[in-house]
Amino acid sequence: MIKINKHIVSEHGISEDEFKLIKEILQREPNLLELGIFSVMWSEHCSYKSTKKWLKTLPTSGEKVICGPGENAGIIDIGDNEAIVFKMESHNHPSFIEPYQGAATGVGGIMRDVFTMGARPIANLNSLRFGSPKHPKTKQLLSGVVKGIGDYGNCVGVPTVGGECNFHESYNNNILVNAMCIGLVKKNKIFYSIAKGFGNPIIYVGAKTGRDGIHGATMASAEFDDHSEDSRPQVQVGDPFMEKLLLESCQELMKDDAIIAIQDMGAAGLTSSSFEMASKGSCGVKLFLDKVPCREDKMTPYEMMLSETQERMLMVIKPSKKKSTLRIFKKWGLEAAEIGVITKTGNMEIFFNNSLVGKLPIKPLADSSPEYDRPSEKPFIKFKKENHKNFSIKSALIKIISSPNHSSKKWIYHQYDRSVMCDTYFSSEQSDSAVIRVHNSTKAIAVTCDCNPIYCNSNPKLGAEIGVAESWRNLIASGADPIAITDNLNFGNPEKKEIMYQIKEAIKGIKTACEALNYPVVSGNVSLYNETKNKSIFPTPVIGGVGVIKNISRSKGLRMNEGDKIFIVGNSHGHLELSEFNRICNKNFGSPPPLDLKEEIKNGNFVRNFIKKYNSIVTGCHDISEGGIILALAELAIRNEKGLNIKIPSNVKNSKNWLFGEDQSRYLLIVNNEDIIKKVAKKENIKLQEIATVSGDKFCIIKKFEISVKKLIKYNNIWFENFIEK
Amino acid sequence: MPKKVVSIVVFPGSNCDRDLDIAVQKYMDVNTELVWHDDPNIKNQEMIFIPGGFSFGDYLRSGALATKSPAMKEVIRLSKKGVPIIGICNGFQILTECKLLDGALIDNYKRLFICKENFVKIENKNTQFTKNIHKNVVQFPIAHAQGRFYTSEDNLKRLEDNNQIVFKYSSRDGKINKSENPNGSMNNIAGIINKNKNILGLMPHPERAVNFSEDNDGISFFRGLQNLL
Amino acid sequence: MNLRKLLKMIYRVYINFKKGILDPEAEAIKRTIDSMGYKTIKNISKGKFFDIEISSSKNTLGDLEKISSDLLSNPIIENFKIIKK
Amino acid sequence: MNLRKLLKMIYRVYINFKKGILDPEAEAIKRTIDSMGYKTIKNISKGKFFDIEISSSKNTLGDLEKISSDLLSNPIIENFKIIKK
Ligand SMILES: Nc1ncnc2c1ncn2[C@@H]1O[C@H](COP(=O)(O)OP(=O)(O)O)[C@@H](O)[C@H]1O
Ligand SMILES: [Mg+2]
Repeated sequence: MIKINKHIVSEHGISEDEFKLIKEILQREPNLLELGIFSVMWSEHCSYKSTKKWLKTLPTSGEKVICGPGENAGIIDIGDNEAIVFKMESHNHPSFIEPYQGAATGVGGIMRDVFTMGARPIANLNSLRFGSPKHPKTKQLLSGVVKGIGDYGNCVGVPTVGGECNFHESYNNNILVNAMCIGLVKKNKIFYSIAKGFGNPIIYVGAKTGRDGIHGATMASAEFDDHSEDSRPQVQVGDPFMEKLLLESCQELMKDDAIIAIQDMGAAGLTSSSFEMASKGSCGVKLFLDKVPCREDKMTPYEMMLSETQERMLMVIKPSKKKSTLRIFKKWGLEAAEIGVITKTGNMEIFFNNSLVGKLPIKPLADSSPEYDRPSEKPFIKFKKENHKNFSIKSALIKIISSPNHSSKKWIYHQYDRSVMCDTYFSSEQSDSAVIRVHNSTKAIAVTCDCNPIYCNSNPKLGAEIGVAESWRNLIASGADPIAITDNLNFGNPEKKEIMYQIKEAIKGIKTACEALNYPVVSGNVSLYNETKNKSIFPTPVIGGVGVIKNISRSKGLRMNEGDKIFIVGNSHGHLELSEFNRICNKNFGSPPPLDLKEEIKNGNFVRNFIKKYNSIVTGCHDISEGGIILALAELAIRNEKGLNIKIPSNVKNSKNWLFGEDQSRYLLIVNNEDIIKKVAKKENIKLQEIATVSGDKFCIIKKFEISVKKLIKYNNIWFENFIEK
Repeated sequence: MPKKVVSIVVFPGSNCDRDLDIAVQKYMDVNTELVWHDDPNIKNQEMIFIPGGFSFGDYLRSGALATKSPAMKEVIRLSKKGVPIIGICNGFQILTECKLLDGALIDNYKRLFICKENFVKIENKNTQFTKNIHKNVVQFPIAHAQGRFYTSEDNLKRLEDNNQIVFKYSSRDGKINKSENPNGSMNNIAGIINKNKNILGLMPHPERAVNFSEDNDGISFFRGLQNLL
Repeated sequence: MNLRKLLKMIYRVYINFKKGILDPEAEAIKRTIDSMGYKTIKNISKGKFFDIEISSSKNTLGDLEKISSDLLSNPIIENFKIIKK
Repeated sequence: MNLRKLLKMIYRVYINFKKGILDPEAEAIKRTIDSMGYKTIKNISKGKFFDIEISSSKNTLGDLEKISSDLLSNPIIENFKIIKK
């Protein structure tokens, strides 16, 4: 038996204080197995010890919320006995080490979180951040991650309908791969992870357990050091075929009322799934590890409890349904085993070779998991002095649309099956949010992922507020009523005061915006320690928003027809600080544009109601965000392969500021009747400006310049082609 | 009169079976029977579909492992009796792996999965599967990683001489050139038929082109199959 | 050494593309190698192999032949070769 | 035989999964072989190889090592082995 010493304790990422607490809980020294279990349960990844205190402040309830944070995923009500289950999760560290498998298993993990609750996944999204395109690793990471996401979702047969992909040097050694999944479930067929019923069997199903990712959960919470690239890390290989079998067999099993509780084995595998189920149901568990299906010889209890082999599920079922359950798994060719039983002791008792090898009290372990109020301090942001450049309007536009961040992402989304399941109405290149029909109905769901880390770096609170508002706006532009969000908080090391400041401020920002917009947080994920050699990523709180469209025929995309008029809804002040325009000019300082949430609501409700009431007048809608008015217009021209005659209003003093400014709360509405919109806007006291007419095949700013749309398209496609092919 | 019944063979990794089922029922005005891959009997032998997806994960080669399923053995037997059989995407791959159709479908030229809308020219309108489609060029999405049709030069010539090439990737107005070839297929081939003209395989997905608008081309594809029954 | 071990044998089945089939992967690798500046690499081709552990029977090789031609390789595009390890 | 031909050599680089790494493909193939009724096949594992034609230089092996570890294989999940053909 290995003697637990200081070294082993610290190897497990457990502090001295935490170790003391462990001894108090157990009233003795833990053995290695028990220590391992504590270490994963109390890791940042599983316990949220640095953020719990702040996450609790988020608004999580609302009229439409069926299940908020705390379960595998959040659930909202969309009427007609139907509900939407969704969550976002990060797989940042694994994807940096092995981009293909890391990203693939990230998609697999989030889909399991969703279908565990009884839902059928109907759409996947992803939010990706890579380092500078000049960084030697970027190309390979990009290719691997995109292929990994595509291959996994494509094989399972869930459409990958959208997301975002950006490049910035702060992610050079810490890329971000955040995957989001949306599922559809009948309201009376939702499954939870609350274990119940003494004597009920615990069933294991799915892939056999190997030595994959042991310490994966602790790895994800420890800062990278110089060696981690060569020291053989534990990467998991994903098996999307196995996932498909699990999905279909669970769906079949859920038709019956066999399942009492169900939970996927994600981070910290068997340990966290069994602990969470038992802790939620306030019961105890006996596990018989000899029964666990293993892929390899001589696996120890420590390895079995900590393995992160993918594509496994744990469930508590009714004893009377054991036979039929096993029959269903057999039909799908899956390995299933009864590995334990629910008890009333409140303890987790682990048996191996007929002896008790570990015994832990479940509630105390879960309840006394550490919660820190780490010190924070506003960072001082230094700006390098750089040579500013200047551009004409035309050359700035070309520069922006052919830059990595604003180039066409065709190369990416062509690798994603967007049309499987036949319910994708708009994938995210066709509309501000992806629109997915609720199968067999006229309803639809709109989904989007958003974050602007440049804004968040300068002002994390305002940046996060803008992220929430932008996702709200994207949903409205697609014709949806925004309902709720999931979030994925990606930050550096919380033990540093400046990072803790960013985290707290970003959460405050999310809280402020969500409260104002009546847009609760129903699920989420936190990824910390995204830093290498002391250099942290920009704060990146990604927001995944979900909205509902009552009638799919009223959803809007980036569409326009010859002769249509385009109007700007909202005030344009010409805020250029931190804008795309300033960034290409090498001006990287300043503050994000101010956000007035009252105005956000007012403009948003105007657009929302106008689309609903005057559906046939509105050809399309687009929000104005990065790159300002001009980029929003150029995107419309490129998307539709149609020309625009753009007239800058006569009272505009500085047309560069006006065209490229990134003021918030604005939309472009494309309409085929100008009188009605003018009348309604006037009545509702909404700022409305006519900006363009759809005409011909040139993108023309009157009295400034013109360029053929064909050329714009070429500029828009060129970067990815060159980057990948070379 | 009771509706006729069409069979759809389902593998554990099929994922276009539901979409196909819906399209077939709705536009062919028939009932369907989903045949599980390990069922050696196919009761309804009027017509058989092999759907798209990733049968058995598409491990080894797409469609290869599926050829050993009991249901496929039955499909092979029935094919000899002239039963009309259509394989879409993975279904096409399975049919070539079973040698019911010529050639092989290998990695796309750029070695990437590709999903996009595509135009497809109907090269042979004299087949029982295509004679009722009014248009010459249809729009069907594609979604595959192994869709590059390959066969020997001799075989290719035979296919052409026998009019066995049914679909080719084309431009909107039916031009067939390299720039419209999404995956590097020989001669832009998107779908072929066997010599006896009862087995059709195609990579594009007509069952995904039936939604949201009444003039989507998948609808006329499936409507056109009605007369086969 | 026990008897069971003796009876087990490992065969390796090599599979590669037939001549004349374009292998874009090998080509892409070749281009990358060129761009990395290795001047001595003249040509590169790709294949796969399976190591198959078989408990000997009368028809070991016959079975292997059949599995290789029937399942592991597709004769339209690939060749195979079985070698005892 | 001419001189140029003499100077060319072919090396084969074998690549396979490290021990303990899940190989879902090999498992799926094994299941199919089982279902086909071959009882003698006990185990199957998979790998790939590259045949590399190289015009000899001082550092042939060094170059090959580097290409194999940097490009052909993924050292996180795979091993490689170079053998002269
Ligand atoms: N940033 C956040 N905002 C809201 N809820 C969160 C956040 N992070 C985590 N949660 C919630 O905490 C719970 C545990 O999440 P997580 O550990 O990611 O689950 P999993 O076990 O699937 O990995 C989930 O219910 C999740 O929705
Ligand atoms: Mg979970």
